[in-house]
Amino acid sequence: MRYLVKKLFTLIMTLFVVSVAAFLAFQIIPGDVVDSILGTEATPEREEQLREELGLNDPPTVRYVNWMTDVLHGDLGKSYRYSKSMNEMMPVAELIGDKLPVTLWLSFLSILIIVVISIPLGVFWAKSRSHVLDAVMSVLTQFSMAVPSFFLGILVTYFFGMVLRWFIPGSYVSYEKDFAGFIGYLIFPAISVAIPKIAMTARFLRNSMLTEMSADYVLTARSKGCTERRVMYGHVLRNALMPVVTFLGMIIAEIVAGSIVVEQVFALPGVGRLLISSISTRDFPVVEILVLYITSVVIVVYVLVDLLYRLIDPRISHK
Amino acid sequence: MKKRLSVYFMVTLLVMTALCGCAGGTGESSEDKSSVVVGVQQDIDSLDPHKATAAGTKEILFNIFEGLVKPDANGNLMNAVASDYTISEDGLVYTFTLRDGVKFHNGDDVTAEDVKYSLERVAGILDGTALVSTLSAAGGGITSVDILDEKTVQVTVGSANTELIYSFTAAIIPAGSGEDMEAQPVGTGPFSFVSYKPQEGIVVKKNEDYWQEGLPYLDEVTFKIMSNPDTALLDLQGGSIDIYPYLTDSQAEELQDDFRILAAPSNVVQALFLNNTDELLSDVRVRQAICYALDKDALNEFVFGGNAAVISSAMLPTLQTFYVEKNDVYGTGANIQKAKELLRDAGYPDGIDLEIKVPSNYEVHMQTAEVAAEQLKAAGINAQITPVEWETWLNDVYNGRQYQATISGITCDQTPGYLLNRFQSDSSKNFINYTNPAYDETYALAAASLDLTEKAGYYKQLQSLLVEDAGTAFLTVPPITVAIKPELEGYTFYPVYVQDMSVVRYSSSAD
Amino acid sequence: MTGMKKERKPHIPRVLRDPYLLAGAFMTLTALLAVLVGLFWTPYSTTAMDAAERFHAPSWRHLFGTDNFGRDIFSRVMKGAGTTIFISSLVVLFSASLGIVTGAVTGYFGGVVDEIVMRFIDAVNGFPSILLALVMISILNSGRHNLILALGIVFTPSFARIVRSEFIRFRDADYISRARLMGVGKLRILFVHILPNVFSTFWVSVMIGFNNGILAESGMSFLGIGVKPPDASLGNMLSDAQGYLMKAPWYALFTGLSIVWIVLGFSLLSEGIRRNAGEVSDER
Amino acid sequence: MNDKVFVQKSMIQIEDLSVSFGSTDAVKNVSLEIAKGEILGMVGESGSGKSVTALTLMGLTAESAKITSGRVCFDGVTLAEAGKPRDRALYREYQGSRMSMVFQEPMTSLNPTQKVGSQVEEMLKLHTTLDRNERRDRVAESFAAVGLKDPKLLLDQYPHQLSGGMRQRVMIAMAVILHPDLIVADEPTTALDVTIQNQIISLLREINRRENNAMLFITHDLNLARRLCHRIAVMKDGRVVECAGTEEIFGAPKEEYTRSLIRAVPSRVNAVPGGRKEAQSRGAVYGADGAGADGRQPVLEVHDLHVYYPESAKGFPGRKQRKCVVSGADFVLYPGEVLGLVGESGCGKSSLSKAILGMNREIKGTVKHHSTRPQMVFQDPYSSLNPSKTVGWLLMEPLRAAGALDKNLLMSGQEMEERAREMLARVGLDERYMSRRPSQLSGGQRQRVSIGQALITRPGLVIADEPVSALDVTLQAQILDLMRRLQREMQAAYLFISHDINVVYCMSDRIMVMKDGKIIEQGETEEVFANPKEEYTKALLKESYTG
Repeated sequence: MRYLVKKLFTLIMTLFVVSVAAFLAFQIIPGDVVDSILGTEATPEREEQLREELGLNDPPTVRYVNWMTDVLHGDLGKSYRYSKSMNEMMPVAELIGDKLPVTLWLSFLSILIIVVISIPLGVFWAKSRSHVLDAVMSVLTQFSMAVPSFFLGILVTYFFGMVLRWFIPGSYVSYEKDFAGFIGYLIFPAISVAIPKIAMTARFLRNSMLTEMSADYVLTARSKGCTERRVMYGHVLRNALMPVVTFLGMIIAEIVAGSIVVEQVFALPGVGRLLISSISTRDFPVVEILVLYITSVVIVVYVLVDLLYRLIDPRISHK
Repeated sequence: MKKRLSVYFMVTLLVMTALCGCAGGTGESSEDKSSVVVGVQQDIDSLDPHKATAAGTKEILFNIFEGLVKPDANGNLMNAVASDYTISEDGLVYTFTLRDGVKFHNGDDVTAEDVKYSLERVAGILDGTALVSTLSAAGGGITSVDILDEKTVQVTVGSANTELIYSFTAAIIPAGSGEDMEAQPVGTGPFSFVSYKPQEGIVVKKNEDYWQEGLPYLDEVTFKIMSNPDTALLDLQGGSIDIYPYLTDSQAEELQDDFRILAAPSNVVQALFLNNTDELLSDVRVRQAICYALDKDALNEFVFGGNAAVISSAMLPTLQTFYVEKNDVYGTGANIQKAKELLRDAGYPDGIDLEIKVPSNYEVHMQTAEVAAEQLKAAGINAQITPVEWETWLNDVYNGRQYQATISGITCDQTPGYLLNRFQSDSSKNFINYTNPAYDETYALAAASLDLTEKAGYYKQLQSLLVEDAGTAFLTVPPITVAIKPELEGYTFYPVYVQDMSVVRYSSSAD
Repeated sequence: MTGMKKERKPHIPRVLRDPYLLAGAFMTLTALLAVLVGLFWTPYSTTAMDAAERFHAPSWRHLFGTDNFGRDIFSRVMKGAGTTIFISSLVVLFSASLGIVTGAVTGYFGGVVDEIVMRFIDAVNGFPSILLALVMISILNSGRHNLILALGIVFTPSFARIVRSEFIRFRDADYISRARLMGVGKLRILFVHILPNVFSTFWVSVMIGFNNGILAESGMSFLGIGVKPPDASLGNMLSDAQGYLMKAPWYALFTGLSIVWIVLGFSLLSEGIRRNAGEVSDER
Repeated sequence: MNDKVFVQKSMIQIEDLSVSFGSTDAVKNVSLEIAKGEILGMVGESGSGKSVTALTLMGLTAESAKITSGRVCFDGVTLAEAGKPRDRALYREYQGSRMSMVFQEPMTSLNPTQKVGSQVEEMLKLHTTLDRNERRDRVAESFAAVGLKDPKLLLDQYPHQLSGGMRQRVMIAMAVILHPDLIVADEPTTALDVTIQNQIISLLREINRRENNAMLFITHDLNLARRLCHRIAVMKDGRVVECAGTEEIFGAPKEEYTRSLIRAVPSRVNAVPGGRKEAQSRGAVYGADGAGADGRQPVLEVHDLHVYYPESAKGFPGRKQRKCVVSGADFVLYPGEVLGLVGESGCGKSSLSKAILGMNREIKGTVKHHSTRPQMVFQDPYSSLNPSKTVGWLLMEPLRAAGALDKNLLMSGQEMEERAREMLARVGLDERYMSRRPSQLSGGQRQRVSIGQALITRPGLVIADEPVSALDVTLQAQILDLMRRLQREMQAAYLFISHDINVVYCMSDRIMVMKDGKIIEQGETEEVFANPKEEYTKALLKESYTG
């Protein structure tokens, strides 16, 4: 429990540092929000009215404090650029709430693909004695880690979309309307997110397996007359999977934080793409909340993985 | 062991293919004959017609809202909510008679109160902030709006201006809907608003009782926001989009075989703007040398595949009555010899360094800049391109005027004076710091004159002045190239580009 | 009785026979060679445009074909690769050294300093690199040096974390306690005693960092921040190529593959070095 | 003693067995027999092929091991033979049920993430058809049979929750549960403390008597083999040098190698405490009460020293709870004297040494040093030298550090190199080693360099914490001689710490006995050994078998 309290405290401190950093960043970056909203044609009075509306006239510190108090009271503020109806701007919470499922489902699918493929691959690779296969596998992993993500996205779109016609590029349909179509389309961005990570996980699992296979207790197990399969799956794999959990944790944190480039290439209205467009349109409230979301996701996932590790590894849980 | 692993693999592969199978199904939108998906590049900046400023947003809202008058396909105005209008002798009083039977999307009839409310809101009479600069009470626009009777509304304006009528295309909205927070967009246009999702798109459906008979043909139109122009091409070929404007020339070439490509001059004037107060560019000979060194024809070929209109001054060629042909002054090809002479006279025998800031989100301007830089190099002008983010461009270049040269485009409406008034010394939009007293006087005369031919004569003088001073190297009016599914007909171009979906229909569908 | 270690066969042939090292070295050398040659000579000018030559498929005259301006893609790749490698090596150099210093200090001394610095590292980790790059661009102006600075800062956390965990591991080793007993100064312990041992694991992360550097630089150019046209960098070339995928697929293919060639070359090389770093004992 | 004569037929036959890994032959033409109920000892230094022979017998050698000659028979059945690939299925019938093995490292020989009970239960699952409850009862019985307290509770414990001794008992319980005909024990007690060692040995002896099974006991410690085995085979470089009854081996060893092995074992019979003979000449220095007769300054004075172990701070700002590991230590150390400190692991010896050297600040009481910068020699040769530096650099570093701190000690690079070469020769290593890295040296050579590095700046005091316990017997003797010689030449005072009472006896002039953080007895080595006052010291002395 005490561990949780400590981690919570670090999370809050980091979030504070990040929010201040993002706020300062927006003070420094050129581009006045009002100009970018009203464009080149607005009347001076309209500019003044908007500036007043958005509270841009108060000094920066006051603006930050107001923003912070609102957030603490649960009001995440309104977007500067996206309108909900004729006169009401889109609340940030609703905007991100609407985008989040896309990124979460994308992450879930890619993590599923990673786990489903890399675990057997890793085991198969660790058990294989032949040097040829070993060399082929490691070159393959190196190769898949060397391909830039957007190039991979293009290749996947080109190959699956144009050549095999398995999916229609750009035919994203929102999860409310047609869930099956939504998932069907999401498979392909998930593949391009997953491919490099499958390679990394498989390699990590293989190395972890090899170290466990050389441990003394394997000899004991064999001396008990265990079959090779029982030694491999009963003892070695169980212990080898534990460090893989932490490794996967890192990868999950990275994916859930929004794979910007893949969302860009597959025109997925996810959190990553929203972050890019909000930064370029100086939509300050949206960016602040997104930055807080990303940082907290990264830290929370690390903490969860750490806790999970403590649970499954008796060496730590049973002090 | 081996057996178990391979089984495991087979299962995962099966699951994957099954999932993809059902993905194929999403393509049904293209078969049914009553809805169309239009690709647009920018997200809309507001659902309020009076507050929307981005050209991309106005294009779409054109289908939902209508003003008292409305532009037609060949650049003139046609009556819309108003069935007729008269302008008093001194040009200060406009009297509009309302058309009967015009209904809002929510079913209410359009009343004089609605018109009065809309016009007063736009002029800033209601809450003191004018939303359309030309109509603002302070700026010589509407001073008062009076309801004569059920069907007629009289508007008095501060100063006579023949071009003011164009501003009455401002949208008419139900009284009070400007303040009500939950109000969905309601107008009188051919399509009514259904839904809008940020970053995804806006959906509109057919307005059954639209006052123009027989229009619109389509039941539903989706304006889909394409995050990345490059991947938009893949989506087009994939079939998830039916119409897509803003194609670059090479993209258009690629789509030749399975799409119909339509092109028409846009209402954007693209130019190499030179900061006249910059220490190097303050010398007119240097500016002229730049104009000579540019090879506009090659530029047109490279970037627009020859479809753009090469221009010499700040006027849309489509406004024939006002346009004067000045391409002969600097020629449309490169005149390196003349350029080098001028530079030598100006004291720069071994050439100059020039930094061109370009908004990086406009592929067209970036490509133009690359070609221009290459051409200027031949004349000893060492041009260096600095891509800047749109926000930075607005802040540093347009408002801040801290730049040496920039390549960008200015979207004009069909009023001839729209572009020329920017070059007055005191105009807030004169970001190239062009000062020429003779120009200011001529502009004042042109604005004041009520007689069309006289006004045209002044405008032509203004254009010649701009060309001589070479304050800006005007380049082209880029074409709008649109890819349309072959089975769609009726797509029409407007001088001020809008996406009029009311006239588009599937060719096979019976009328 | 305790026979000395038996003299080892000369190392050179065994090391050189390692496939990873060979493949990695070959690919890296070809890449570097192309870049070096590119500095002085390229088959065609990298910026000259030629309307007639637009969209030529790869042929003997144009190895990689030509782009939308008729420029020879192979020459631009030679120049672009130079820029990309130059940028990512500086990025790695910057973030590695910053990472070593922060990692060493937090790892060795721990306590409150460690706590605070780690919070900053988490913060930088969560911060979107694009926003950071934008801030850099606004403070300085766009272009290479500040892209290097921005990416450098973004990459420091991963290095700092690795170095920190290594320093924590070595902090209490016997020979370090002995060094303290001898009265060796703190800094000397950090950088003379501990650092060389950390170097072998650190070397691997440097290589990974280098690869990520190339991918990030391409990513940044892809988003329009970084190397300015008409200069070529593999990143912005690939983002342009994306627009002509159907018409000139070779443009995207060859640019993408050259990125993969460089990155794969370096990772194979680093894999080879790491595998042999253990055995190769340099006989003085 | 245990001179039972065995007439029954031999249970295990190893005939002319040779095993090779790639190009190196680990076992060369070994022929051995073990009769039912007989305990055969296999003694030899590490690398003599004893483990490989045992593993080949059990069919557990790595893939790369090839049997190049001979065969292994178990009760008449040929389990493995040269030229024939290993028959896994056949071996599996024997492994666990007919023969089982106990390994050296109790820490790592059990699966760290599985309950101890279920690991033993697995043995029953493989070879019996008992249901779950019956199996758990059998395991509990087996735990009790090997002397483990409250076995039921133990079933659900994890390996890391047990002490080294308990874990070894679990291994033995596992090995015995199916009453196999042969138990192979590969150095089962090497990693354990003396007292626990003795308990394990007597447990094995009792099991052998009770089960009347054959046992193969592998060790590098001749004394241990003497107490347990009926017959002993001495191995060297993969060959059986000599094989005979235990008495015959010790009484009339035929081979020269066997004789040298016996001599190398430090026992009180043929050694004199602290090399007292030479110390006689120094007699004048120590008065009867150990106080410097001529009032010489003691090198180290420790008064009423309490050492606390900073428990990791649980709560964020919570005060650190402190566990007291050493309480009320009081002693004095004179220049040129060797003060021994003996005690079991966990009695606080290392904490005391760390506190004295200021590596642990959490102390109460006073520690006064009169020598400049005392040095330390560590137990593990592998972690005491910086792997990334050369031996020459390591030897010169102390001189560089000293020079940096005290100007008049500053030396030129050339001088330093000279001093380093001289020290290298002193510790008995050849010139060539200057440029070698620690990774290229053997354990013994590394410990020599480590000692050289500690003594090169002629510190007044050197604390040696278990300097030889990680080394082979013969190596131990050499290092101890070296330390004694250097101590006399350099006039350094030693605080010599070890859990092995014989080693301490040979080295120290005065001796301290420590138990649970307290120094319970202190005095001249001869005097303490002659009539120990404390009960615990008596038990310790009894354990370390007389002549």
